[in-house]
Amino acid sequence: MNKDESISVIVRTVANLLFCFIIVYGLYIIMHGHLSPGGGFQGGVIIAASAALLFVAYGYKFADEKYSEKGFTFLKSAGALAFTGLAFAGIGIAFFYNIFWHEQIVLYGPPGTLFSAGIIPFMNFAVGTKVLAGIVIGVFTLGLFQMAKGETDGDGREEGGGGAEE
Amino acid sequence: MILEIVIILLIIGLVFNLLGSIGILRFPDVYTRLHAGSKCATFGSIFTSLAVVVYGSAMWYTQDSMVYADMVIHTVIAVICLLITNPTGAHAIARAAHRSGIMPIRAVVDRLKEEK
Amino acid sequence: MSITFSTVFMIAAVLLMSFTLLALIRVFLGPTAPDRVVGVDTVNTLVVASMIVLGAAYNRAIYIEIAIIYALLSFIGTIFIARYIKGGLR
Amino acid sequence: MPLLNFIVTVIACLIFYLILTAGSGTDILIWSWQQFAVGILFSLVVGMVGRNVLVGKDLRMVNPRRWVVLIVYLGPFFLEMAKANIDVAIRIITGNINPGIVKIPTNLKTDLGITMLSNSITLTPGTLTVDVDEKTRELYVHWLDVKVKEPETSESVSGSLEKWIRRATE
Repeated sequence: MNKDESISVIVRTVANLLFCFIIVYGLYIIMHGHLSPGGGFQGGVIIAASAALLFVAYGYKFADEKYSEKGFTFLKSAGALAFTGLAFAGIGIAFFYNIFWHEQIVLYGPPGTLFSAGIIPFMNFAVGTKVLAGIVIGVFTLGLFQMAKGETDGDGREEGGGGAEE
Repeated sequence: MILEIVIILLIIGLVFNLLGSIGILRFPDVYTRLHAGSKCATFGSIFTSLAVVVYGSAMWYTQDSMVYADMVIHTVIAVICLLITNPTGAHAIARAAHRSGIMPIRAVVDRLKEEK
Repeated sequence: MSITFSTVFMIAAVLLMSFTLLALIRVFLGPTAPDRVVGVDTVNTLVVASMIVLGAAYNRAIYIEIAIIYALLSFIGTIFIARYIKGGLR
Repeated sequence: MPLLNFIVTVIACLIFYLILTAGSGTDILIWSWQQFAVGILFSLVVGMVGRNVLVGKDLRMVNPRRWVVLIVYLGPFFLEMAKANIDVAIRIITGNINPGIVKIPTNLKTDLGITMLSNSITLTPGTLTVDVDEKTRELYVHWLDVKVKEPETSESVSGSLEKWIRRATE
């Protein structure tokens, strides 16, 4: 038995299987934000959960290869900027004015259909991007912090675990 | 007719869910509790969801409303999620418990411990 | 006809919630951490089941979407706790 | 082959999105054209992100024949599961158990196969997969009622399930 693999192949396979579908579900929740409960924040959290799933299944190997703090910080700032920028788009009439819908620029279908809310889906996606990036940064920072802590006093902890197993 | 089928399915599901809840109180150690918790609760939940599927299908057929189609499809997806995630979670807990040194009580044989 | 679908589903949901309380007793009693996780896992499954049944009782498909999300997120939470029990994210 | 992985992931995600939004309109079968457009856009995005996650090195699960076998497999699986649950229910009421962890060898080569067998074992009668040896492909199974202490095959624990899974995944 190799003791290094703390998560078994079964959990890893299931994580691989679920990853893409969780992201699709999160995008679905964001896109339907104006028709049903949910929206940017909730969908962003769901997408971030998929990253957390891969992190817990693969551990630091995944964190080393795929996670870049710079990229996610960029995403976070881009989301916030896009949200404010969209809010300023209709500043000629009012802040947060739904100019896309009132001026019939894009997504101005009849109420109840998918393309019927003008600026709102774009804002939902902006919020979703920001929330997703923020939560991913939070989860990975906590995990990597624990790794750094484990490296400094890792030996004592390993012995403690071995003692409990006797 | 539909009502009777729904009631029967719900009763089967509720009985298994009740047994699962009682099982995790009655059994002596983690592994046996997982047997009750993961298996009986999943099985019971499948039956209660099946009742919802039957109800939604019947309403879909008679009233032709898309709300019920949504209900049936999402229920099936939820059941598939439960079927994939529940045993995996149970396996992860069992493995973690064994690695952290909790041995099965009253075990007649423990190959995993012998080989470590 | 006095018995309707929504009353039947409502009674089932209330019963499922009372079973959740039974499982919670194990969460409070459980001598070790894995015992408590088993209790929480059972509670999660029962909550998903009762959400689906409630969705049928109120004729809202939205509740069932939330049930899907609850199932997935509770799975991730269980895996995290399992990893923690084994001694960190090593 | 990254391109093939990408295409398979996109198609899988599109199918999932269309299942989620079924009944939204009547433009294309039971979907509205907006849902189709959004679904294709999302699938392309997710395909870019997760093209190496969903599909691993081998593409043998794309074959539709295996999916038919998988759907047929649900039959014996639910039969085993129902038997199992009644057995466990009796044990919960009477409280007579005879537990132990046994080692069963398997002949499955793929990760997906061993995952499916493990999950099936966990969901069926009084058995629970505790650990898996990735090199020798052996499963350590906690058994609520140990009948054989040294099983030669998985027959005594999971019945004919391994045969079905081998047919579906290899």
